[in-house]
Amino acid sequence: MKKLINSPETVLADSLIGVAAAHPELRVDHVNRIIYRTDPTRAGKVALLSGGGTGHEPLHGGFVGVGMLDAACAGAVFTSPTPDQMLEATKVVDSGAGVLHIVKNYTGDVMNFEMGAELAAAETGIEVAVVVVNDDVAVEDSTFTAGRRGVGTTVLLEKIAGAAAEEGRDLAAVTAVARQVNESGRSMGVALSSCTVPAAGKPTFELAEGEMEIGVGIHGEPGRRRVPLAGAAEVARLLVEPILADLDFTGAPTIVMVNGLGGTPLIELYVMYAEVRKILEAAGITVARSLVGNYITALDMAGCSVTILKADEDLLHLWDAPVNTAGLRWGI
Amino acid sequence: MKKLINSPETVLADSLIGVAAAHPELRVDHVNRIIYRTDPTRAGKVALLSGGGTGHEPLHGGFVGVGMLDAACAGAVFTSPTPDQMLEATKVVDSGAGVLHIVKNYTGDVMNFEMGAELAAAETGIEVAVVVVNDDVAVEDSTFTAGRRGVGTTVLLEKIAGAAAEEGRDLAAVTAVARQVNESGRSMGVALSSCTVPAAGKPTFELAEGEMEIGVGIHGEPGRRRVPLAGAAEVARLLVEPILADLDFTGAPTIVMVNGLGGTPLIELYVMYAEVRKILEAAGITVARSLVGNYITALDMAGCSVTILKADEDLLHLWDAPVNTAGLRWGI
Amino acid sequence: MTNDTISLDQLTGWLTRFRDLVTEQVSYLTELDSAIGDADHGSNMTRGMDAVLEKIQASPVVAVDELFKGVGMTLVTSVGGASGPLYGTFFLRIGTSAGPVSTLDAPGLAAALRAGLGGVVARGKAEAGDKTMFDVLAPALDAFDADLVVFSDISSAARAAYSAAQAGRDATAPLIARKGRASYLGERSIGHIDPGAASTSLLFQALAEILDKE
Amino acid sequence: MTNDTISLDQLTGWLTRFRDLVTEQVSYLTELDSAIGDADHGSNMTRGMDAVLEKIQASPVVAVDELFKGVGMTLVTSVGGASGPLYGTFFLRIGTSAGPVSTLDAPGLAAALRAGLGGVVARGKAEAGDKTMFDVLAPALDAFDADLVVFSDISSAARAAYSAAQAGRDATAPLIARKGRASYLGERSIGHIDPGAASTSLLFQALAEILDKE
Ligand SMILES: Nc1ncnc2c1ncn2[C@@H]1O[C@H](COP(=O)(O)OP(=O)(O)O)[C@@H](O)[C@H]1O
Ligand SMILES: Nc1ncnc2c1ncn2[C@@H]1O[C@H](COP(=O)(O)OP(=O)(O)O)[C@@H](O)[C@H]1O
Ligand SMILES: [Mg+2]
Ligand SMILES: [Mg+2]
Ligand SMILES: [Mg+2]
Ligand SMILES: [Mg+2]
Repeated sequence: MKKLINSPETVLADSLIGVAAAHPELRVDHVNRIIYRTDPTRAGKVALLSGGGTGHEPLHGGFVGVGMLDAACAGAVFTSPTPDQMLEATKVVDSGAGVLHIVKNYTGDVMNFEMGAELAAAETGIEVAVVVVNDDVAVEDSTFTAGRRGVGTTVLLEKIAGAAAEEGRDLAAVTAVARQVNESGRSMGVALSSCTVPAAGKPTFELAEGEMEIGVGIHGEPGRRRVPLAGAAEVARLLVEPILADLDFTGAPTIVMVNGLGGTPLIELYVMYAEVRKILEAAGITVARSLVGNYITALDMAGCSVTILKADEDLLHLWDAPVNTAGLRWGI
Repeated sequence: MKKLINSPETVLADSLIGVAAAHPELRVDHVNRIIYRTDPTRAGKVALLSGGGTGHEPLHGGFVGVGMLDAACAGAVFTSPTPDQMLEATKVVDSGAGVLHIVKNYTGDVMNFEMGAELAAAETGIEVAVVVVNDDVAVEDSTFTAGRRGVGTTVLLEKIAGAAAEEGRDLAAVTAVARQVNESGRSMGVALSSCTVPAAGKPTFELAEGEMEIGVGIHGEPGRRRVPLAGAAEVARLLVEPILADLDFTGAPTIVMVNGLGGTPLIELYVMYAEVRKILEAAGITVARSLVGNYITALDMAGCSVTILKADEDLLHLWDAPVNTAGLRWGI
Repeated sequence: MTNDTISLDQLTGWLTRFRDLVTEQVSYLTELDSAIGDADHGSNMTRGMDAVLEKIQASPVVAVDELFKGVGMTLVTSVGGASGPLYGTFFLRIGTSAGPVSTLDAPGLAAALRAGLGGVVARGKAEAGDKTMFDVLAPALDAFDADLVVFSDISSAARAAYSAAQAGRDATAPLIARKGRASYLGERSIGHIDPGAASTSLLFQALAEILDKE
Repeated sequence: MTNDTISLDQLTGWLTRFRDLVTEQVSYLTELDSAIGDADHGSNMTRGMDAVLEKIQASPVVAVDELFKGVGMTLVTSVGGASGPLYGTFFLRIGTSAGPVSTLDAPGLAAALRAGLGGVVARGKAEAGDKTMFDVLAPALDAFDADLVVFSDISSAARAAYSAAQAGRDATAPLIARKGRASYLGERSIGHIDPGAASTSLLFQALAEILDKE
């Protein structure tokens, strides 16, 4: 394993020291491993809290700031944070207007956030709402499974719900916007390599030279199927077609993200974006906004994911609103 | 070789299609492979032109926009662009106030920009100034070599000189600021893996599991020496000490960048940043501004570089000025 | 020799032995999780059990409920992931069921373990055959109870539970996962032992070993 | 049979043969550039020579200067990197030196090649022993001139140049690079043949082969 770390045990603590040093506009609670905005939540503003395992950076810590999250709880690598972290963060960020928990749909994340909310309900009068993101079309959605994973749409949701909160919408309205984004967003990913969890010390799975995994998530887990490596045009087709089969994106403006999983150079993401756009154009889908880069990653995994969000005037307006975070910034 | 491309021959053209599709605020000349701001250079504003081989994204195309570059010429992967590209871009971006060429110090880049400037002089009356960036302390600076490479300082220089131009400073003043940045900035890099040039199809060099290359540049070229892999604290020492030995950074505010070379996750860059800060603190060096992320890369190379710039009030002021590009954006 | 009760010391010994076993098997657990999960089950369990042992050593307890509530809370607050809430709730419910006693008799232990299982089900909604730790916990407790009826020996019951646990663990291999991360794999989860099932089997190994010592 | 001149057709054949040789050797050239550079010399040379051949086929020329100016400009505008301006200037100067003729005699070719070398030096400032294409070009031209004095045969001179080119190429291996990208490696550049030296040696191989055909 080759990593720029001191040890697998200290990687999270060390990186939080780096985050605190690099970003004076953030405040890091090193004991509870929570990243906050330095300024407390404005009175009356709904607070947004998210969190998850480490290894997906910039998600979530990189999205704390004006126009997006109020705090992010960091778990161990690929392991959701714990309920006490969510409780502590909920107490700190609440300004009286309530807190929205943004949870990616993994059993661990869901249970830990659930327990955190239970503790908050027992200990405080804080109003907590929850949105569970489950946008990954690679996973069959069935009542007999843990359901779809939360992947790329999480980024768009945190941006858009963050803008709604910043505008002064109340908890019910912010939650409704968040749910709308989740219901209107779909993602699909591909890996050209696995990734190496520091504590595991070797890649989670092995991919031969001529192979790729279609339908991977963001934890280096194996995907739905292994297929021969193909050119960018064909890979784009394999990612976009299942998305379009799952939801009708015609007749509305869309927001499209081509997201790198960590080990893929930007130039390849732009090549993929070009191919995605060709397919969408042929399908008569209007792309109103684009995002190309590393936003929700899986450590050093090579590959990418495509997310398409069916938007409307309100979502576009919220998307365009100013945002000022380490990972996403415009208009401010 | 595993890459999300259609073919090594089309990677540059395809990625430019993606850039154009993703960024309506940019205009791409696909024939000459030049990325421009969509709006022409404001009358009286000095224009900034840079360019280089592809594979260092977001550099340079990702730094075209308000407060930074006016245009970037893209070469083949790791190959400088050609003089006709520089001539064309120079003609397009000049608004009458002259054009600053920002050139990284590689024989190819220097010669091609030189020929571009010669052509511009022969064909037009446009005033062209040149700054050659050579900040890599890994390379011995001697009159018997091609001199030091231009690496991380290029990013800071493009930002700062871009702000000076945006402020309305004239060509001499913008050039002076650019030279000041180059003279005050130093970088050093380390690789944990090589990278794969698409046309070559395999990694430029091989690194064994327990090894790293100290003193690499941004072209996947071998570095100064190969040493056993070490922890982040020790790697930071190996990068920062040669920089501090080369220039006295005490008594001035510094801007510090920890830059990923493409294949290294953000979390590791923050771990490295934490270690770099500890060393600088111990050395009595004041860090005024920080930048952590992938800004000047070497395709999928795993590793990072550290850049330290000795600033002053003026440089900090220019650093803080609004910038709005795909790769760097704040205040606007 | 037959045993009727398990003491606070033995219960602490159980947890210590479990810590040692997950530490010994850390790579194996992570390997299993690499195949159908995200390669962190080994480090999750060792991080949690190290924290548990640290806590036990730092603040000695006098009652069984105190012990297991502390263990449960420590796991909940130090592990995260799926296993943190599940193992955490398991031990919390054991504590609540056991009450402020200093030893548990065999039926008391059986009841406590079953309460723990109830907690796991309340949290995770797993059913038999979902390919989770449930598929070890449930048959192990059934075997414990059945053995107890026949032999009235807590050690013998624990050995029976461990046997059933191993069988339950191995029987997860052919299943299609329907809960947790492995469910994303659908049919590709077939042929792999569930990592949580494997760690839960170690829990019964630890119990059997500690009770056999006497 | 001795030859005195080289025709426009033969010069075109030279370029065609050079294109074929760099295409055949593309991996070898890139391999050399991987060791002490950035792994693009093979693709730089093939991209450039493919563009040259395309241009030649698209717009036939009637004079040697026209041919080589076109070749030089095509290389300058299609290659980039260090080799683009260097090979580009080399051919541009050959064109200027040759003038609007349709054949070159042996001294004319020698003078043109030497003008090309002058262009390379003007652009890149390389000196003997810097471990660049200069270390092939210079001895090859010296050998060409020397052979010509003795045998007055352009084919023989080209063969001599090619021999010297190969020797010059191999002699770059023990050198420490002082120009171009390889100079960043310092002592680590020792033991590797310079990629530009290798491609330049192919240029003389092409010339020798094309003149031998007659
Ligand atoms: N809903 C559930 N009910 C019971 N056990 C579960 C459930 N979901 C997951 N598990 C157990 O948790 C184990 C995974 O734990 P771990 O790897 O530590 O967490 P994560 O899956 O969050 O990475 C699985 O092997 C399975 O036994
Ligand atoms: N200053 C110079 N003078 C002469 N030849 C040079 C000089 N610098 C580099 N070269 C030649 O150029 C070759 C490298 O070409 P190439 O790999 O195509 O470009 P780059 O180095 O820009 O990647 C070297 O092997 C060397 O022969
Ligand atoms: Mg996990
Ligand atoms: Mg090159
Ligand atoms: Mg796991
Ligand atoms: Mg090269």
